[in-house]
Amino acid sequence: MVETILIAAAALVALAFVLAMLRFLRGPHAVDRVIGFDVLTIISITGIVLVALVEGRAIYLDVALVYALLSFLGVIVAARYLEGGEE
Amino acid sequence: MTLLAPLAAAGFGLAMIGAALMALRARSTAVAVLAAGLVSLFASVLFLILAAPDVAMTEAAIGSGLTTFLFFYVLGRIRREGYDDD
Amino acid sequence: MLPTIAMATGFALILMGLYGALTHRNILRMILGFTIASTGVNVVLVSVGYMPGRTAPIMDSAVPVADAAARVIDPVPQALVLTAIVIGLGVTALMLAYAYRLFRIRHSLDISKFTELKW
Amino acid sequence: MTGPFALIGALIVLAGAAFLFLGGLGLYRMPDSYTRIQAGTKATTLGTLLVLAGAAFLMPGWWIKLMLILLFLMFTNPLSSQVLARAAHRAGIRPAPETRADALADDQGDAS
Repeated sequence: MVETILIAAAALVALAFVLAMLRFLRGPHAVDRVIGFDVLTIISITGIVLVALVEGRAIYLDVALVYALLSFLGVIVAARYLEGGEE
Repeated sequence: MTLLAPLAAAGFGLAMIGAALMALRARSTAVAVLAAGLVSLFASVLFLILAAPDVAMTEAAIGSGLTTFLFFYVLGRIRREGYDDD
Repeated sequence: MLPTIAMATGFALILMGLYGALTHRNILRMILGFTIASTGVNVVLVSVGYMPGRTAPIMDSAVPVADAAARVIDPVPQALVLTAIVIGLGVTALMLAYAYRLFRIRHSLDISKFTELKW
Repeated sequence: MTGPFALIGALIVLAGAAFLFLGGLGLYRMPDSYTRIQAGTKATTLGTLLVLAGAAFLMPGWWIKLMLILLFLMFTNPLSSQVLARAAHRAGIRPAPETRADALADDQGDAS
């Protein structure tokens, strides 16, 4: 029962991943692509937590922590670069 | 459960190849740098599926965070000195 | 199944990175292609060391030390790749510094403007 | 993955995944950048927080690390969303034609 619900949740997360990836590939402006990048990192953190639940190893959660910290840095740097874009 | 890990690896591999294609074909350099950071990010999840959490941690910190930061730093300095390829 | 998929992805990334490094005129895009190729090499190395049915080589309550040798992946390729990632960052930073110096001299990032080494 | 609260935790994880899917759908279908930021950061933040809470129900021994990730996401996601919206405004992206008010432009008009 629990495993079935978790597989359904993983399928929903995979659908969200595909939609965000499409937005990253299509996005008309660079800011749209940065938004897609941000959403893809958040979805990947959820995927890491699901992998940790399936494998049953607590050490995988540290990867999610580092991932959240550093991808946040990347989004901030990209946004600060695009701010001075067209002037 | 035995089919779940290859499926996830195939999905992330396809996403990595798509992001790498985007990094090669994008017109603007900033978008190409973002796509390369996305390749590193997905590679980190792929390392996690391949049971290497230490490599995944290092790849997420260095490949995605620091490399993107370095590229945008150099891009910002180059733009400040007047170069208008974007 | 899993290491085959990962290895195919890694080789595709190596080829695409080499293509980008060889065909682009912009120096920054060439460095970007080199970065993608290095990520592909790391993926191939980790997938070579993977063994199915085993878990990550970190001892905690889930993997006791007594039966670790039968349940844990060989950590040597992972340590190798860890070093390769860090050295890749150093090489990328050096290449970016050279690209910036070249830009300061010629005010261009096009590789065909730098003709001193042609004959 | 056993325990008295395993089923509740799995249902919470499913609810979080549903919120993530809705966030992705909004990210794909919204008309302009500002509404995409709205859908892509708020809904996905709630979805991730729900998934982390459900994981804490499923594995009660992990709650310290899960709480750390949760606190960190709660601090950083609104910040990145705000920085992105400001970057979109300064990059000169026009909002969708149905937009009525632009408070940031009004403020800057008053200041200068």
